[in-house]
Amino acid sequence: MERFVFLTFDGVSRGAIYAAFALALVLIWRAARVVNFAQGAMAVVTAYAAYLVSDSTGSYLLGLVVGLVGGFLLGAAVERGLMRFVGHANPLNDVIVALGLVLFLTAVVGIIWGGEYRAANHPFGTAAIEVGGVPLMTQYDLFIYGSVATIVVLLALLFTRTAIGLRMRAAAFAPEVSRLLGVRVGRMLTLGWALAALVGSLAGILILPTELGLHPHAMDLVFASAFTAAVVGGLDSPVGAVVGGIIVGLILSYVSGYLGAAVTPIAVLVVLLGVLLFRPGGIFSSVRARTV
Amino acid sequence: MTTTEKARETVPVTPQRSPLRRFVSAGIAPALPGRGGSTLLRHLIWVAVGAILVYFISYGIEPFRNYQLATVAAYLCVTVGLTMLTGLNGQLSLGHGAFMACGAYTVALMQNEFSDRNLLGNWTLLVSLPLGVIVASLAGLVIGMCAARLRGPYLAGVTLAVALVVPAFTTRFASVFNADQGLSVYVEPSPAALGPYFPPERWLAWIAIICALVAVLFVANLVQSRFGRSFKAVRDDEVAARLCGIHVARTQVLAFVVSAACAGLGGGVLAVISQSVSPSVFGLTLSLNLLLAIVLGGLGSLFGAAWGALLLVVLPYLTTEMTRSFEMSRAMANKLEGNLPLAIFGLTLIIVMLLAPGGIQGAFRKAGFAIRRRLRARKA
Amino acid sequence: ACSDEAPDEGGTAENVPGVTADSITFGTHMPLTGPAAAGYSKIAPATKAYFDYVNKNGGVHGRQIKYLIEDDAYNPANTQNLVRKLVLEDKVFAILNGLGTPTHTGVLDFLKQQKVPDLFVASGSRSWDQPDKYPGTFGFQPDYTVEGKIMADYVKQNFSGQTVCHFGQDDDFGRDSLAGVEKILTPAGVKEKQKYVTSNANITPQIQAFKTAGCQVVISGTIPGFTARALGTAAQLAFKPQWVVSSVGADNLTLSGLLGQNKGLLEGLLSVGYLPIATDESNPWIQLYKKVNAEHNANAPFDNNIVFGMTVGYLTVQALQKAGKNLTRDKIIEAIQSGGFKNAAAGPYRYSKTDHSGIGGMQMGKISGGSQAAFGPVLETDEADGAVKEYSEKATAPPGNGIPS
Amino acid sequence: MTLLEVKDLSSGYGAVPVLRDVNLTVPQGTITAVLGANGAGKTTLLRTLTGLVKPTGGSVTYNGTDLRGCKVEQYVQRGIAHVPEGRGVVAELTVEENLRLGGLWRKDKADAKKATDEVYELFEPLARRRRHLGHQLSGGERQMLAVGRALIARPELLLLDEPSLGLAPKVTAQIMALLRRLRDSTGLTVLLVEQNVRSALSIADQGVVMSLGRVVMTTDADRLRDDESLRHAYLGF
Amino acid sequence: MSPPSADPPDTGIGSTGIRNTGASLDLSGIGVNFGGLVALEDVSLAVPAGSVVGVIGPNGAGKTTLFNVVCGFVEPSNGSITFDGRPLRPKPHQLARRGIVRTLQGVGLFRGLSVLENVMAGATHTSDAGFLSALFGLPRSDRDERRLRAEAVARLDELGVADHAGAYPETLPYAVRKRVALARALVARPRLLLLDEPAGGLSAEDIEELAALIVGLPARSEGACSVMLVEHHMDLVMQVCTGIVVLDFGRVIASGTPQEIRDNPAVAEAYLGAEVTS
Ligand SMILES: Nc1ncnc2c1ncn2[C@@H]1O[C@H](COP(=O)(O)OP(=O)(O)OP(=O)(O)O)[C@@H](O)[C@H]1O
Ligand SMILES: Nc1ncnc2c1ncn2[C@@H]1O[C@H](COP(=O)(O)OP(=O)(O)OP(=O)(O)O)[C@@H](O)[C@H]1O
Ligand SMILES: [Mg+2]
Ligand SMILES: [Mg+2]
Repeated sequence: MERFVFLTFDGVSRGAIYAAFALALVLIWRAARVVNFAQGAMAVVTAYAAYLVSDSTGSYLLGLVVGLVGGFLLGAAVERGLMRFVGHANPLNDVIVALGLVLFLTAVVGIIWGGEYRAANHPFGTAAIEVGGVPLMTQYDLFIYGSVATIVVLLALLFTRTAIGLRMRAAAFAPEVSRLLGVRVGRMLTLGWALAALVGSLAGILILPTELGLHPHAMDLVFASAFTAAVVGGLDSPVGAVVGGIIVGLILSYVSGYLGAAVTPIAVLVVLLGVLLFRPGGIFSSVRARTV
Repeated sequence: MTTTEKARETVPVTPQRSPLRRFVSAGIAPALPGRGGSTLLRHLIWVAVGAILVYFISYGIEPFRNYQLATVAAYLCVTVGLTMLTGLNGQLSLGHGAFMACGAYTVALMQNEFSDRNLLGNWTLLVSLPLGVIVASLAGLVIGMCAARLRGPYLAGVTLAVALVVPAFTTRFASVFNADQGLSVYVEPSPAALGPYFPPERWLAWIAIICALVAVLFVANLVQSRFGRSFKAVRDDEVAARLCGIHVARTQVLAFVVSAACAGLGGGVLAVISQSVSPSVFGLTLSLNLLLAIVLGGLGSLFGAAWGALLLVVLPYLTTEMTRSFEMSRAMANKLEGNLPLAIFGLTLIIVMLLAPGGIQGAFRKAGFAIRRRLRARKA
Repeated sequence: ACSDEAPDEGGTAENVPGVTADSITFGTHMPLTGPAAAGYSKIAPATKAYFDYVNKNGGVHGRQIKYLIEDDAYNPANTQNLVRKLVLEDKVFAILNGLGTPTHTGVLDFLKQQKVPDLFVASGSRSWDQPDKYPGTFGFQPDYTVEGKIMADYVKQNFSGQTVCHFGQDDDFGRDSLAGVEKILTPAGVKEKQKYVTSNANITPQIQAFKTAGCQVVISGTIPGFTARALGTAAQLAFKPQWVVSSVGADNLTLSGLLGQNKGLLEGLLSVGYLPIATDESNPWIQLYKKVNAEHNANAPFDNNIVFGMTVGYLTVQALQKAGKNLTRDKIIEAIQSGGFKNAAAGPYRYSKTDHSGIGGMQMGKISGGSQAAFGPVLETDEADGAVKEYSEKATAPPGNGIPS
Repeated sequence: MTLLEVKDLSSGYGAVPVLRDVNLTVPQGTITAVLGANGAGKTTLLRTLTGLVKPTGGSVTYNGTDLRGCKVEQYVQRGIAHVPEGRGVVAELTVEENLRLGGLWRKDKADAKKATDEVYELFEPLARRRRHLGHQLSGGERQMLAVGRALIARPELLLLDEPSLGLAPKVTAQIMALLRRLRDSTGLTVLLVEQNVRSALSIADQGVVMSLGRVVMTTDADRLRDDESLRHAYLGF
Repeated sequence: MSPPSADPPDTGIGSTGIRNTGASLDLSGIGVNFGGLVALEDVSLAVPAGSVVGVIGPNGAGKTTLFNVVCGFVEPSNGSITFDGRPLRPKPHQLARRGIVRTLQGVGLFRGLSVLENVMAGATHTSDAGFLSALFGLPRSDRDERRLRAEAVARLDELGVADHAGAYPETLPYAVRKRVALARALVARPRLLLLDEPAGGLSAEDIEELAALIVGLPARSEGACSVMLVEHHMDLVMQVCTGIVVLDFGRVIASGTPQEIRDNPAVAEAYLGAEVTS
């Protein structure tokens, strides 16, 4: 029982992190209808920027700010400089260009900063908060929960309450019609990418201290888990991303706690199939589209 | 009622020939892009030409080139199936490496079993490879049945998870698959009739190419049949396809199984030519590379699949060779080694996609159109 | 190459692939990129730097050593392709120090079939020591079982009565390490055994299991990233066992880099090693290597990987010297099998006709006051049931010019 | 006064030319019906006017200013609303959001709100389905939504591409009546592409007939409506 | 080129014996809900063999939904369907086999298939060569394909669009696309044809030709069929239908001959509005 409680809390902590990253994927999906396979590599780039700043100034906060601003700019740059020019002969072209970008960014990061792992530090206490002898979470976990909750609320507000959110969604679904209605589609796409990269950057900075460390491939596996989380929750739903993230976190924790770490990918596949067979658009998918 | 009657009177209705003449040019239907003759025969001729060509090529090149040729052929088995699945049927798969693994491990286990029982000879491949195809097809059937319900990124998510499962399986059942380290595969040397100094690479290339040609032949037949049409119909408009009497889910599963079978064959061939299998060969990187290959080659086209398979082998080779030729300082070299080819590889992908969104085959086709138009203009 | 005539192989020195009157070409496969590249990517350049140093001083038997480094990104598919390229296209004399168990396993059969010497494989798997099956393949570092036995023996001597547990990677590394530990402590003597996979950085469940089991000593067959995570996670859970870590995952420099502000956690960590520690300025080998590193390796940050790479280079030159002027593939294998190499390695090289495993001896080390140092005797054992015993021969110093003769 | 002046306008898709030297003058406060067989280029004309298809030659002058170089998203600010062919409804947004989208750019929020209410009043099926997603609507309901959304912009010039497509006769009549009313009360100018020639001509001031990408006739709508031989010659009935 | 009068080879369809009349369809008590929204309520109607029945009604009245029920895209909450005297539990992909074919509101062509292939796809259910013969490219499969091709060309020719056989739908004018869609429906040799707004977007001239075609459908010598027609174009409906059913808010508010419907004040009020009265 004690182990179960422990694993549950551990899973939720991990899940919150996947959720943060999944939120970035959801954001870009809603804003541009693409799954950004380069999200991880982009987050690595900004994480290096944040790392260098906080390492040289000693200020975590400053590094965080630089990472977020850097993410915003990088996202905008990628959209303006690259994604905009991708032909839409088939929807896979986006994916391929994103994969090309992953290779390119990782290589460039490797050239500039080398392949070594770097420690990702943070100013929060690491000792676990124990309840009844069971260590449940650390201060850092609380920081993550807070950040993720903030992003979810802000995103939900952005999409449902603000004019910008409406414009972004319309631009993603029906660019031509949106333009006729005065929506600056190009700008919305850029904004969508920039915001998504910002969230991705935040997620990256949050994740790093819980991973092995910062290196060019630090986000590869995180991307896979976060993508799974987003798919389980439903790519259209910020809340879905959080729920999906926590589900994935819990599976990983329970399975590696009870059955061994090696079988976690099998468990993830089984859960993914289980969820999607019943809800092919993820748990929080909206109404099935009327097709006739 | 009167209106209807009147209409019937005023407009004479001939059953075979309606009054819609406005669009008909003098009652003569135009020359249609159609083919008579036997599909099998036509494709067999192509295959035979290919086989003869490759036969001579294999004699003209060094052993390492033969090995590269064999690798291209192994990838070709997979890319023809994948381009059919993704290009023609619209199902994205990030997990075809896993189906290759099914084929490869089956072949490995079978070959080793044969050699353990002292059943030697090249004929064993005729058992192992088809068995690999069957196992991969069964795996494809299971995943395909789930995939048939999913679309777009959701399908991508599931197939991504499939790609990641391979190492987990080999570790979980380490006694059979020997975990990360993998298995070595017993392959008979070339038949004695070919002489004692016949390069093994050439022999392996032959095996690989025969398999690839078989895969291409089958897929080409299928694409030209009503199944190929159904694949595309389902991709374009599911509702309309169902109204045409096409069972959408069944069609999708079929496409998935066929492409998984191709992947199984490719995996088996890869196991044979490299004489070893291990899980990390068939990881996500391979699956993504296959996707890159079919898109860069030209999605949905069998020639595109061939280009893609070629690129998979040649592009990394070329980028590395290219960077070798740069003169640079030791410090620079330490930093750039390995990374520079990757950066170039990534850039190449991006540039090709920007300049030729239809892939290589698409670019050729476009160029072909342009040339034909120019020729016609000159004639006129 | 259009006909299938017998290739003129073997016999005369002029026709040995990769060997000319004034050069010898080796090839290797290493992860220079990809997730596994961290650390390892520095090994081959260090070896090459040492070769350059030797070349500058006249080479071996008048031959310059060329070293072709191929990046396989730790992907066996790449390895298979690149090793064939090295052998068939670049016609290297031998494959040297190919890195990684899964990667290198895939090319064993090919190298055997091509009769290419496969020297000093950079991995602690026991697969390299099969002279009957793979006569041309030689290991280099102590295998993981030997390492496990030596660690367990130390624990048995010094922490008797305490609860001992084992943490290992879920592959041959962790498995062989555990096997070694269990040979000394018996399976029942290891209370909790946990495994991790590199694809999942969250090892909290495993560490909590150790804590729940009341482990006092944890023997670790982990790579550096997971050693660091284990320490960090344990600290979070207020779990403070004695860690005893395999040489693969115990480099102080790497670990403190990974732990950053938490590097204090490394205090008291026990490790085991077979080469001088990079920070040991007093060691003459380190002095030599630092000099070579400065002159020929663009003064790359000096760490244990560079020590590893240079030692491989040194050993190779020793073997070449021994093989004599008329170098052939058979001769180098003979030369290595004749054994008797002594260099920076703490323990003996076990090479003989029947034994192709590498270094057989190791020394315990400890991190204290932020620096890592070896202590105690050099211990040696075999991968079977042999006892762990002291190795008494004294360490050698490098010759003055830094080149074996 | 001339609101829209099209001179020698040409355009096409890729290398395929569609519009050839189209000339057209639309006076302010009138309804111009653009008629012609399928494939004559009517849709292409409207799409070229609002920049969705790049013109290959000619000029478009609106209110005295040259529209060349004007971005698609700026047209609506200038008072030009285009209801595209094929019900330009954002299927993934609700009815309400679709309508909101139509008025987002407007400064006068109160009026945008008022215009929205008017649309609900006019098309009461929409009022019943405010929270339904676009794709749940029936074909005709989508058409209503597209037309209604354009009206929220309170445009000066309205480009309608087959608004009657899929609409019940009663609704078509309503829309036509509305266009007439708006023309008379607010001076709205309409360029109306219609296959439903009869209802288009019933409200149009000017008739333009296109064929094979060219304007083959421009005349008073009354003439087209009343002169059977003319109608036969150009419109085939 | 073969003259279009050449009879296409017999496909064995309609070999049930009924050849020259088309089939009958009976709906009774159909109800459909979407969440809270009642789309159809207690709708009963009959399409007798050899008839052309029009379904009209205001937008959103449930006409397309009614088609969806017959095609199995929407599960009715109550009611039953009888086709040719036998109960029908429709599954979309089995309909063509049973002789029910439908066109879609809009066009619904496959953009990646040429016009000819589009039409050939319409007769998918008539091919009997199996997967293996396709895989091996056996003559059996080739024969099948040749037959389909000939039939598709004949249908395209019948509709006057054979010129465009090699083109892709997107480059064609709307009217041509609609004809191709019709050809695709006809090639399946329906015994009941469901047409959803076939005249939408067509010019007056095209509509006249369409009317002639529809009127002739129940009496075609090969593949005669009954027709159920949803259309807003009243001229067409009045001209071709033998009977008309009017839906409003998901209920049948009137049914009868065209003349009766024209004279029905409730219909005029709910649907026709001013146009007809003027
Ligand atoms: N995207 C496109 N690519 C290529 N050709 C096109 C494209 N869209 C239209 N065309 C061609 O341009 C011509 C004019 O088409 P357009 O849609 O403007 O006609 P229209 O008068 O609006 O016809 P309709 O009444 O059918 O709407 C047609 O011949 C059509 O085939
Ligand atoms: N899948 C669905 N989900 C929710 N509502 C639906 C769905 N399908 C149809 N409806 C609603 O049911 C009603 C009937 O729709 P239907 O498409 O049958 O109308 P219709 O009679 O064909 O109208 P039109 O003439 O405009 O095409 C509409 O109000 C529509 O919004
Ligand atoms: Mg049009
Ligand atoms: Mg409808």
